[in-house]
Amino acid sequence: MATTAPARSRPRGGLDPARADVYRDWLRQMLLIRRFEEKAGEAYSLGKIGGFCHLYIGQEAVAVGSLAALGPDDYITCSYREHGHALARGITAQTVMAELFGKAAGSSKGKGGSMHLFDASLGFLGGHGIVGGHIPLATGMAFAAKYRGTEQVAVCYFGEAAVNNGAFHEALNMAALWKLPVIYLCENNRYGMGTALERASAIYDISERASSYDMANEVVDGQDVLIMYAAMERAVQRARGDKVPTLLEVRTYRFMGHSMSDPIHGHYRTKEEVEDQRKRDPISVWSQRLIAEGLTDEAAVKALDKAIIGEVNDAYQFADEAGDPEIEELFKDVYADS
Amino acid sequence: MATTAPARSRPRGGLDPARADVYRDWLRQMLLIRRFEEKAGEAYSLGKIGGFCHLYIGQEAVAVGSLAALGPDDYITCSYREHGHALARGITAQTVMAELFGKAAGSSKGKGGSMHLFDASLGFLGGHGIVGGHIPLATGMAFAAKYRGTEQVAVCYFGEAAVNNGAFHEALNMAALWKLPVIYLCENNRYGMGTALERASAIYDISERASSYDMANEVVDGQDVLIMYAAMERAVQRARGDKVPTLLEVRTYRFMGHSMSDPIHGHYRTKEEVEDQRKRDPISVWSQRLIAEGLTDEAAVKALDKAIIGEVNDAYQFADEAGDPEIEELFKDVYADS
Amino acid sequence: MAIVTYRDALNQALREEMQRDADVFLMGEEVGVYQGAYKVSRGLLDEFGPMRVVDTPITELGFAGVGVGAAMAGLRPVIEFMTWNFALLAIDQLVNSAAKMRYMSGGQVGVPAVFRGPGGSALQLASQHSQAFESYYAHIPGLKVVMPATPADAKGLLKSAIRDDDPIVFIEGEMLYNTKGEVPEGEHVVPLGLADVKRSGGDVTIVCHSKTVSLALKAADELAGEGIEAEVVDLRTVRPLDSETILSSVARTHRCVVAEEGWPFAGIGAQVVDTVQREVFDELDAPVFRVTGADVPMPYNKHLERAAKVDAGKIVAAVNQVLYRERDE
Amino acid sequence: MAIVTYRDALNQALREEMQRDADVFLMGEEVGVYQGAYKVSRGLLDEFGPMRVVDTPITELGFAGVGVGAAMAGLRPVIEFMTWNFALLAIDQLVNSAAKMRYMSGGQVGVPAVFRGPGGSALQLASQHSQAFESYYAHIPGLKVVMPATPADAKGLLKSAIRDDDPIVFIEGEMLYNTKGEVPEGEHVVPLGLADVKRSGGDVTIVCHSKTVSLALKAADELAGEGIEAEVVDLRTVRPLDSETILSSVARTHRCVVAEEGWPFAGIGAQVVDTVQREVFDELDAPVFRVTGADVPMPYNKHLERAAKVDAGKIVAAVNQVLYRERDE
Ligand SMILES: Cc1ncc(C[n+]2csc(CCOP(=O)(O)OP(=O)(O)O)c2C)c(N)n1
Ligand SMILES: Cc1ncc(C[n+]2csc(CCOP(=O)(O)OP(=O)(O)O)c2C)c(N)n1
Ligand SMILES: [Mg+2]
Ligand SMILES: [Mg+2]
Repeated sequence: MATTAPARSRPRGGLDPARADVYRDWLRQMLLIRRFEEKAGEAYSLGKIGGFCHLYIGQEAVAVGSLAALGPDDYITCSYREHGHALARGITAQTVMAELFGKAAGSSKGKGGSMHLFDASLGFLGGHGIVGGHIPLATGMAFAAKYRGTEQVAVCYFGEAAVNNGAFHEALNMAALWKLPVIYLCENNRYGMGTALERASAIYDISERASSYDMANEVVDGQDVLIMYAAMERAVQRARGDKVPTLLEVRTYRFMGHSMSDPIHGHYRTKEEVEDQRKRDPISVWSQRLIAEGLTDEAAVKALDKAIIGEVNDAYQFADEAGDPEIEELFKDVYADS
Repeated sequence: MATTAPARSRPRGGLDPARADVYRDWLRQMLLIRRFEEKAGEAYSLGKIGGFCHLYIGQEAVAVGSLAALGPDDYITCSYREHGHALARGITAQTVMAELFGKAAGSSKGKGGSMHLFDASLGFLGGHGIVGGHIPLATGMAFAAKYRGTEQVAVCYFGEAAVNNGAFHEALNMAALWKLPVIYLCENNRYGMGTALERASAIYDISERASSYDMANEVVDGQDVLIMYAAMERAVQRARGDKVPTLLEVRTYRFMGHSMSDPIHGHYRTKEEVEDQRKRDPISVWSQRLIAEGLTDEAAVKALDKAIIGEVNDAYQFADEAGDPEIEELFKDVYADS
Repeated sequence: MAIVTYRDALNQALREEMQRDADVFLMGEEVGVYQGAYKVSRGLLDEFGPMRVVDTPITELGFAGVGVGAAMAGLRPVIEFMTWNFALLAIDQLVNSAAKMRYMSGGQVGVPAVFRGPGGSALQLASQHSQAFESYYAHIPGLKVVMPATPADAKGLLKSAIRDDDPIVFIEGEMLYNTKGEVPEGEHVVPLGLADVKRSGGDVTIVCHSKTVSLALKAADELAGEGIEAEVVDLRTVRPLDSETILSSVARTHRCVVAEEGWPFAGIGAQVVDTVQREVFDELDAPVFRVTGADVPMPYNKHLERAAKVDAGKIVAAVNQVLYRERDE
Repeated sequence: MAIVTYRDALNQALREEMQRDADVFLMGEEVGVYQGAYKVSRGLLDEFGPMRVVDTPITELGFAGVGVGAAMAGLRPVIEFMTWNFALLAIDQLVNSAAKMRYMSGGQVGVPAVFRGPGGSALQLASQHSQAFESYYAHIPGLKVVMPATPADAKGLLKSAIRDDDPIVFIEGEMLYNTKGEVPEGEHVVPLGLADVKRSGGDVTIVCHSKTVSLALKAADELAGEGIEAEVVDLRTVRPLDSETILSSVARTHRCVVAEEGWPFAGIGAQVVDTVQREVFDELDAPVFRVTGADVPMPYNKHLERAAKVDAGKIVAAVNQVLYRERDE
């Protein structure tokens, strides 16, 4: 069994005390995602959330660390496992939870649900449900940035199972050929549903796929938010400064089942494996580091967690009490004038 | 401007006199293709052949050298530029020409035309018209060979423009993952219609795409039939013996336009470039080599050429006089029982 | 007769055909180790091993093409799409390779492959995961399209499909997997191309397939309470369309409603309407009405979703329309 | 008015819209250096440069998605498919991304992109290169489908399509590029969603679009010689369908024939039949008849191909059928 991350990119030295607020905020964001997802799981079991619901627990450092390196005008697209990215980008817990509940106050007016969170004002251009389908979309957003001569970059989050799909290949070739400011961030959580990476890909190191396009690439430890941030900063610099794309292979792990209907372990992975991986929980990795470096303490973390649990409970209550969309909404938003 | 082939794989030493008949037959096959294509072009101009017609002139050594390394039970699939492969595999000039004329005596009863030559008895499973579309098909044929435990290999011929397509990527990954006996033979003639390789692919060396799948690969000089044969022999050995796939990047050049409606030079390449490339005409390369090594002489080549011109003229006449399919054929072959 | 689920009926068909014919294999995403995304292939990997139950990468275009190629080489692949929504990525291989191969090879090369998986609207899966694409495949000469509504038909039709020499699009009802019904044991084969009258009646014909069959039966029950006897014709095979069964029913009832889960524009129902009005025009006492999914991408919210979907009430309303019947509620 | 070809009319529309709006760009295979596979984009690379006239690799799925993404970011891409046959590889991006984006984002993100290129049957290009897929796109809520038959409509409709805020499938007639007609100079915009009566007549309505319009006009000429006055309704926009124009014509003529190049099963014509028989049932003096391409993959041989295609004679025959007219020849 392979370990999560023989990371090529470790930051040197200690933390920068001047950035303590930022570091603590990363912890807050990761905790928010964790508590939000736990609550979403609960709401799902109660039938408040329907359809598919893919939790992000275990991968929090990836969204938080990488999105921290972006600017306000940048474009973001994700797969269906995007609650964490939406929250880290700044969509409120209330709005995300309301969308999961299918309410009119949700980020997509209750029409999109868990897999299709959007906030155009934040450049958050969707959760998408077709594996690989949004990789060309992000490439198009980067094309638009280049076309207009803006400083924007586009980031595309997808799982490691998507790299076998033709859409990945076609998009990366165009991005490299045309030198587009795009970052392909592959969240390698080792499984696509029940299929281990090595049973679906002829090579183990996803990052090597970049060589087919002469594209910059890195393998990143996705369980360490700072490492993630640092790698993303380099990728953003390449995109914004050098105007070239990057493929980041971020090694992480999904602590829950693929979706709410999939058990945490069973046919395709053992209980031991999951328990082993849980030892590198990104939240404890980071909170322990902050405590060790004296930038926070146990009590503060506890208090923070409590506040976040409150925030998430509020979001739940908000979503639960919020209204359904009017039935006329059924025929709206099909066309610009409908 | 790049030259055709900085070949990695040159055969060592001189020719093997014991194989003189084989060598001369290669010359015969290449000449047959050349004269056939010239005649097809003529027939097209006369309106005897309709639709698209993609000539193979300049690339003859690729089909002849590579097909010489196959056995009778192997599977072959090609793109729409497949007259040469059909002839080299042994479909008669009459049958191929009749198909181009749309006649009932054609290899697909006149229903397929230039782009869809088939002869199932020879394992020749088609000319295909969707760029990249037949790459998964060949992979499936190799899967069938492995499934049944036969010694068959499957060969897939496609142009260098197809390697950017998702179908290529998806198929190669599966072939490598599952260790299928398949040879992907990319005929890199430097252009996909009017698009030079380097304007469509982020990397110049197509063979490097194999590294994304940990697949064996070679760059081959496609203008030298013996080099082509030797490389193909190695690939066949890997497929039949070691049961693993190979990607061959074969550097060649198309002397004619993309199809009959495309001028030889113009928007996308210069007259000088074409003239320069014509200096390495695969037929003169080979005939001169045979003459130099005393395995044939000018007079014999002339006589051979004359005989072939006769054969091609016969094929033309056969096709011209052959009958159209009965009109009832329109509704036949849609289903097994139709 | 045993009572089995639609899911298990499919499983039986796969198992029996794989036992019968060594050329039959199953390929798709999660069909093996994971036992199938919808558990249709449960147990098959254990029984037949990894060469005959093949897990694929997420490459619908690629593995559909592998299936077509294997069929060209004489095997009988059963290719599972996790759902037909994802098969849009592979449709080129179905339309341009599978459907055309026999014709463009002048009859030399057939493609005896079955492409199967769930289709139709699901539960709160939103726009990209809740679609009915049967009209896409039924449009194509060279393909056959099979859509069983009951466990017995699921088993019997899948066995026929696997034995058929042409490429088959076999669309299972995503919402039908848990439904139960009697399934004859052992060799139970339902021929392709034959509709089935699931309920007889003389007042109106309801043409339906897959999920809408149970809705039509429910509507017919409701109508029976009001003295209207509806005949429910389950197409079972959408292409070729069994016009004979449809037309002989309409010729008796003189009224027709067509129900389907998909969108209205150029759906299966449009084709049924075309056939009915042309062939038995003089028998019709009213225009043919259709009941379809709403002409919108599927919304996530459950109330909107319910409003978008076909239900028995909408079928009853359409029947009332073709009967020129005011209904007091 | 200037006489220009359908090809040049399209070229004018592209050029004028690119001049008018810097957000409009053209992307596709061979649109630039090669001047377009069918020369629709001739001269545009020179005028607008490589950032606005973008040659792509042969990656229909990829560049269609790039177009959708660029449109999500506010540009107005015109994405050329070399032909719509190849667009099957990209249809997931049209159906699952472009058509759904506005809806599943709750109205936040539109996709103002035009996907264009030639469709319909060609000349001896055989099965994979000679197909009509308009019913696929017209089936989808969220897409609009535009299919001009004349140079003037080609120009005016393409300009409207580029200015429209929704994703448009714009299918040009592969056999129409060389046809000539009058095209108003300068600002000539034809609104989407309106059919056009290309010839008036009181005896029968012929509904048609794209290539079949000229065939219907030819058939109408022939019929006029026999005293039958046909009204020729050119749909121009297939989705949304201009039912009003169709129905008001049929309400006057009481007879209707629908012609299209595509296959019969669940084609555009089936939808027109559905609409007509439902909305003006009591006005119909005969069933609606359809003329379609033969229900087979397109054969290469030119005699078989001719037999497979729609022609004026087949339209005349259908008119005779709906007129219950024996024809002596
Ligand atoms: C084209 C397509 N095929 C299949 C699916 C079904 N599916 C949804 S998620 C998934 C696994 C994806 O795994 P990965 O890309 O690693 O992302 P993760 O779920 O691990 O975040 C599959 C097969 C789909 N949504 N789209
Ligand atoms: C999917 C698809 N897109 C576009 C085309 C049109 N087309 C036919 S051949 C061709 C160029 C292919 O070039 P290459 O693969 O290098 O093969 P070559 O013609 O050089 O032998 C194109 C774009 C097609 N047939 N299929
Ligand atoms: Mg994964
Ligand atoms: Mg080429």
